[in-house]
Amino acid sequence: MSEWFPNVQGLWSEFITAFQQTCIMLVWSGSISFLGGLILGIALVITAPKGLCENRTVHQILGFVVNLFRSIPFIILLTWVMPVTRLIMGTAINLEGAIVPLIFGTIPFFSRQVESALSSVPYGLIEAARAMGDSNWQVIFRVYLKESIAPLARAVTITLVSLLGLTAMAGAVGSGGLGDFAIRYGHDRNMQDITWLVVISIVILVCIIEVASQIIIRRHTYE
Amino acid sequence: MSEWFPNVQGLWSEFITAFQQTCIMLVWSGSISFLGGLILGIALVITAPKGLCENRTVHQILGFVVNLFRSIPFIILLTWVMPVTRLIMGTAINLEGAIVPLIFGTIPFFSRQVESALSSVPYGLIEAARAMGDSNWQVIFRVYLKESIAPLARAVTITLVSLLGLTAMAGAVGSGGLGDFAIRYGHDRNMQDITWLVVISIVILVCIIEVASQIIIRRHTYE
Amino acid sequence: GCSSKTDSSQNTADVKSDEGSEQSTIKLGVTGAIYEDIWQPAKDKLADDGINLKFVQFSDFSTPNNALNSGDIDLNAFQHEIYLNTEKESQGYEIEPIGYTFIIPLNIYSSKYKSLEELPENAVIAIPDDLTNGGRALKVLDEAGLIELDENADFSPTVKDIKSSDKNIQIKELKANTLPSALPDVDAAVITGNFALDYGLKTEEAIYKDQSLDQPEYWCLIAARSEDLKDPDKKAAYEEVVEAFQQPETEDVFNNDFGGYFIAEGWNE
Amino acid sequence: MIELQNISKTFSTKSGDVRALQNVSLQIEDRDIFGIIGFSGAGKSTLVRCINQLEKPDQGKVLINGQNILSLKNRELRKARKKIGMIFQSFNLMPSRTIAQNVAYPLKGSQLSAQEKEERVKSMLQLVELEDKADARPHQLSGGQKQRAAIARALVSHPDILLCDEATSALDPITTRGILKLLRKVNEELGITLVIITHQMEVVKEICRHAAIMENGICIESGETFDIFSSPKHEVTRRFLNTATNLQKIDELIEENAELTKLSDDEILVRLTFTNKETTQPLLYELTKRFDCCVNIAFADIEYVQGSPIGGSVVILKGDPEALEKSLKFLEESSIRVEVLSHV
Amino acid sequence: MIELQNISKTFSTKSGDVRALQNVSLQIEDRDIFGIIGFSGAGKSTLVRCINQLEKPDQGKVLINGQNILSLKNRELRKARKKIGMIFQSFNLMPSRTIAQNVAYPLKGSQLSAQEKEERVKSMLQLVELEDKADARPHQLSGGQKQRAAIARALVSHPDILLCDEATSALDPITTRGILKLLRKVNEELGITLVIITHQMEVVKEICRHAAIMENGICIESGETFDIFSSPKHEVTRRFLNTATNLQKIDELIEENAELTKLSDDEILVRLTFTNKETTQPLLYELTKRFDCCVNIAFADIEYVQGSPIGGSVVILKGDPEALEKSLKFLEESSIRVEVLSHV
Ligand SMILES: Nc1ncnc2c1ncn2[C@@H]1O[C@H](COP(=O)(O)OP(=O)(O)OP(=O)(O)O)[C@@H](O)[C@H]1O
Ligand SMILES: Nc1ncnc2c1ncn2[C@@H]1O[C@H](COP(=O)(O)OP(=O)(O)OP(=O)(O)O)[C@@H](O)[C@H]1O
Ligand SMILES: [Mg+2]
Ligand SMILES: [Mg+2]
Repeated sequence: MSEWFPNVQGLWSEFITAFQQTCIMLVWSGSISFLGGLILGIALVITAPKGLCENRTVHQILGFVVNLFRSIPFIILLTWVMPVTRLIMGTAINLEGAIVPLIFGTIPFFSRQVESALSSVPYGLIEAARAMGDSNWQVIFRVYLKESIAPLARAVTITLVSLLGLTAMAGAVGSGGLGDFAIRYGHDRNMQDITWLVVISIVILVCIIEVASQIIIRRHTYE
Repeated sequence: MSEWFPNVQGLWSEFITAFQQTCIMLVWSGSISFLGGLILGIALVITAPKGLCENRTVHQILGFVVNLFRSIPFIILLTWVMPVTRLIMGTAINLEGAIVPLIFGTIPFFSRQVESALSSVPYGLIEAARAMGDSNWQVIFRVYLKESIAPLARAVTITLVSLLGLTAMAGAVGSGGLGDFAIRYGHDRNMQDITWLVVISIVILVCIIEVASQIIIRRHTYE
Repeated sequence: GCSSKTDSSQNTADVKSDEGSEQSTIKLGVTGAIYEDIWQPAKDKLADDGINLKFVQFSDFSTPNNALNSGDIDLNAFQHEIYLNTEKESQGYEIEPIGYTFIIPLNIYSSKYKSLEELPENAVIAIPDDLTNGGRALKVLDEAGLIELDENADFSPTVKDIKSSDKNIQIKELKANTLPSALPDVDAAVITGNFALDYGLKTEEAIYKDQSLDQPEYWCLIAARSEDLKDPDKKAAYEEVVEAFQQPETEDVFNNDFGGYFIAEGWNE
Repeated sequence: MIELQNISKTFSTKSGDVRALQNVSLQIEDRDIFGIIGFSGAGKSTLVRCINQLEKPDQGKVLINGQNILSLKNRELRKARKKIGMIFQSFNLMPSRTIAQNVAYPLKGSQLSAQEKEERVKSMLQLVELEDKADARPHQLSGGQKQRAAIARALVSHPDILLCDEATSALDPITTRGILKLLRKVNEELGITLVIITHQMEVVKEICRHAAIMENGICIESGETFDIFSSPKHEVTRRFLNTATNLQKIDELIEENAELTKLSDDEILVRLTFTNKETTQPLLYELTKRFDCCVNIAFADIEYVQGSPIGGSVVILKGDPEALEKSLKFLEESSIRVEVLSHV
Repeated sequence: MIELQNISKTFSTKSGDVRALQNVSLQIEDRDIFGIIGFSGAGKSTLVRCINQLEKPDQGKVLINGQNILSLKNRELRKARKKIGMIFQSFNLMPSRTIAQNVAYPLKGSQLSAQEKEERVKSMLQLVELEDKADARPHQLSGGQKQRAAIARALVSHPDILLCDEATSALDPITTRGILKLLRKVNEELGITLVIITHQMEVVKEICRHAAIMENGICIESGETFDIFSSPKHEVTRRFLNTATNLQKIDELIEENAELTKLSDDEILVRLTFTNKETTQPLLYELTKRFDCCVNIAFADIEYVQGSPIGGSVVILKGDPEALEKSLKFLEESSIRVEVLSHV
């Protein structure tokens, strides 16, 4: 063990901390982005041409905002949202400081994924729901969301993994986390064993996410 | 102009270069990743349970490889693939050096998107094609790909924008590009006008991509 | 021969090295836009001598050495000796310094307090999270009497090497280029001079000024591949580069454009 | 009452405009069972989709109980729709829900208690004989089972109006009968107005009180089913009704010069069709009795609808020329349509 | 020849196993037109899908021209499938292709030149009367138009075998006739074997030479269509056939105690059904002539199939008791099934 992983022993407790930090970032910014992205994605879909509340202007504005935020390199976004972060979290550094920019970085991405997932719901089902007198809200919850659980699960998976990638960059504001740990020790100090340790643990995280999503997808695929 | 953008004039030619570099990275790694991701995505779909060439082992191995590569923080990936890059491109730095890691970073991402897009093709169509005696290849090209042009266009858009984000990090190996330009001048040197210039030009790029994909999507949405 | 001195030599950007023996390109790896400014006088001078100095920008500290060792670039100039040695040791690179460039002071800044004494108990002080500057920042803190480092620590100490601190100082490691933006979130920060400069922090505002500018281990240097140095032609060319940098015009740039944040050191060694 | 006034609808496509509905006007009384028949592509589905506003007509008004549904606010429209059930031609069941959940779908937000809802769903499933598929998903059902689930879903909320777009096309005839009985029952007991698009003439005959025939986006004929069946005004209508009897088959046989149509000298082939409600005399008996004319039935399709015969027969009359002549004359006087198809 | 030997298929679902096919054996001759009828959910679609291997049976063999299709390599299976056309119950047209492209789909890789293909597609579209929809996409078509496009697609490659899963269910009766004519034509001229699942008894009567009846995954009866229609062995079969005639309606009327069934003293209500091919005498004429019995037809559904009458009638016989008795006796001797439904 210590032969193959010479540096691990000394850094074990830091590794554990990093792991926890990653989990915290994932959970917090993941769940908030989930909500935000879902709302934004739904808004994109229903305001689209032929959508439930077709509205060209709103659709284009939303689309532009999403594109704008997706266009800002994450490192720059990290600094740009600092004032907002401070306002919300009291500080712009540490874990707390990382969550806001992570959310800003993830919501636009996830909303596009949601848009894509919801677009796969057959139009006939929307029509059926409307014919049965469903309100737009009901169509959203009872048809759009319910019928696209499988593609949504895929979207969540892709987004979580991308978020994991962003957390590595959030190290810039001192959030810690696995990615940052790997960069600082494994990469910058060339401790290959640390890099491997981190990559393996991220792979495990990713595989857990993937397996969970596969289960959901299989349960919600009907054909 | 020079009042609002005091630094732009002096850096205009570098900005142009950075823009070109970004375009080159986008085009090259984009198109290669497109092919690679498409192939990998198709492989994921057809080897999945109930797929055309159902094969649990291959599916899981492919899935794992994709997860593995998605799990490596991009900065680390950049260094890790350097030997491969040198083998292929002769050098591991500059634009040439960036393209290989960008491809490695993008293919797994895009392949998941492709998997998701192809999964939206109704099973009945696959069945119909098989009943008409189509070979697996034909089913892939004539049904899976043809019937999922709209979701594939969405996937390509999302991937291109993510790739644009990665190119900002590829600056680590001296690739240049808009993102790196913005970080070097706008962020590190606190030249806000440069950051804005870059963000605006990336937004324009993103919007062009988005509009093109919207056109394709609208043309290929049938309901 | 002579004809190449007309148009093409003026255009320094894209001249290829195979255009006669007098015209050669030297690729210099650097990490940040600022280097292009401070190297500009040297670049001009070298151009007159038929050497095209080409900058390769890296945004990460570990790639320039990797690229140099493998021959992707000819020289790099971004690190100090401690970092170079660590890298050589861990990666087995065969590269060595051929001349010093400058040192950037690491001063302590604060947006909340006017002096070190005002720093409260449990004060949070941010330092750069990279190896190059992080260790040096700790030494600056040690020097300032805020912490005490283990004497047995490496030349590049880490947070673990802090033995004690008067005020139970909390160290926060952030990416060097985000430190100025994060200053409001901490009690104080050790900020690399170039970033301090660009974010409008003046030397005078520092609550503590870096005193260790005379330690050669922290002087930034120009590095070359050991193998290249065995080739007399190359060695001569590289020495010309060092010489071109170590000229008064460069110092003018330091003083005029960078308000004393770059200090020429070791030019005579 | 549902009133469609001058409804027009045109679809623009790349290869030109498709005028799916052209100035269609219809009145459907409360508690009526109204059939819509017509060629494939005639615009039947589009017309019915205008009633619940799934399709916005380019022109015209849709009045339901005097209220123009086209001018309703969203909220009111939703309320109106809750009172209009619909069975889609393509079923449109929700793939993610079980059959029971699909059937329960329209009950969301109703006043019923959870238990009442459950019971309602259960009884609906029983009515369409799908109790054993309650927990299956739509993709596990056969075509006809899906259709029955769609029927159950449309009926479960006891709507005032039920729009059926080929609601029995995927069902076997026995199940169809059952469903028709069910529809008639809900019509009679709950007073639901039924609008039924169908290709099955039996269905129209069986349950529709009124009917309309469409061709190329135009409503070419409408009225009481009996009137339409007994005396169709339009050529297309006639062709449709003919498919429901076998009396037209003889034409084909004649064309093919089949055995049956090879007559001897003293025979003629005659098609007799009832045209009004009054004919109840035993006609063929009279022929034999009065004129000693031998009657052999080749095809017959006679049915008593509300006490009157409808349909007719193709018969071979045999006898001496005089008897035949008299027979024909007698038949013509009995307000029966007589067509002499062939004689030597 | 298609031979299905002891095919079984069970679907496992959460709420238990569904035994969709149980030991079904069938033989379908080359160039035959074979009808499959049965209740919704009886397993008809599943059975037909076993023929081209879209469904893998759990047990049994599918032999096509003696070759077990279940043991074919992928490549051979594809080749075999190219010779088997299929019309799906749910059409399965490709949404991204125009109708012409959909129809041209199976021609990919065939020996035909581009021009020949185009002509073939064009002529198929003409046959199903969709020339004007050539450039439309499936979602722009009405239900029946989609079905016709699916028919054109299945026929365009001139397969050896055509599997039709309710190929005319969404079509109006006139178009259905046209399609049936077309199917009979391809059967006769191109020698295509047709396997037709249908709920429309007219379709079976019209074109099927052989038929099978399914119930609950079991094939309960099969044989020549005429035999099945004239003398159904199984109760379910009988019920199915009854739906195709109106002779059973009288039972309902009797139940309801309708006007028609209120007989006077000298009347009896009788149902007469032809049971074999030989009966060609003018029976009713004889009754009147011989026994002076007045015959009034209440319902009739008589058809000549291959020169023999099939179907029957419900008649009211009127006369003195003796005449009635003799009449009944006479009828019974004429190998006609006689059921006295009611007399006072
Ligand atoms: N979305 C659409 N875009 C273009 N044309 C359409 C669209 N929907 C329907 N049509 C056309 O309008 C006409 C009427 O269609 P409709 O579905 O009302 O026919 P239908 O009478 O219901 O036919 P069927 O009996 O085959 O279901 C058809 O010619 C059809 O092709
Ligand atoms: N994928 C499936 N999973 C579970 N059960 C299924 C599946 N497919 C079919 N079944 C069941 O198998 C039985 C036979 O289905 P099949 O589709 O063959 O019926 P069918 O005779 O074609 O009926 P219809 O006339 O209604 O189309 C039905 O009870 C159906 O619910
Ligand atoms: Mg229709
Ligand atoms: Mg079926």
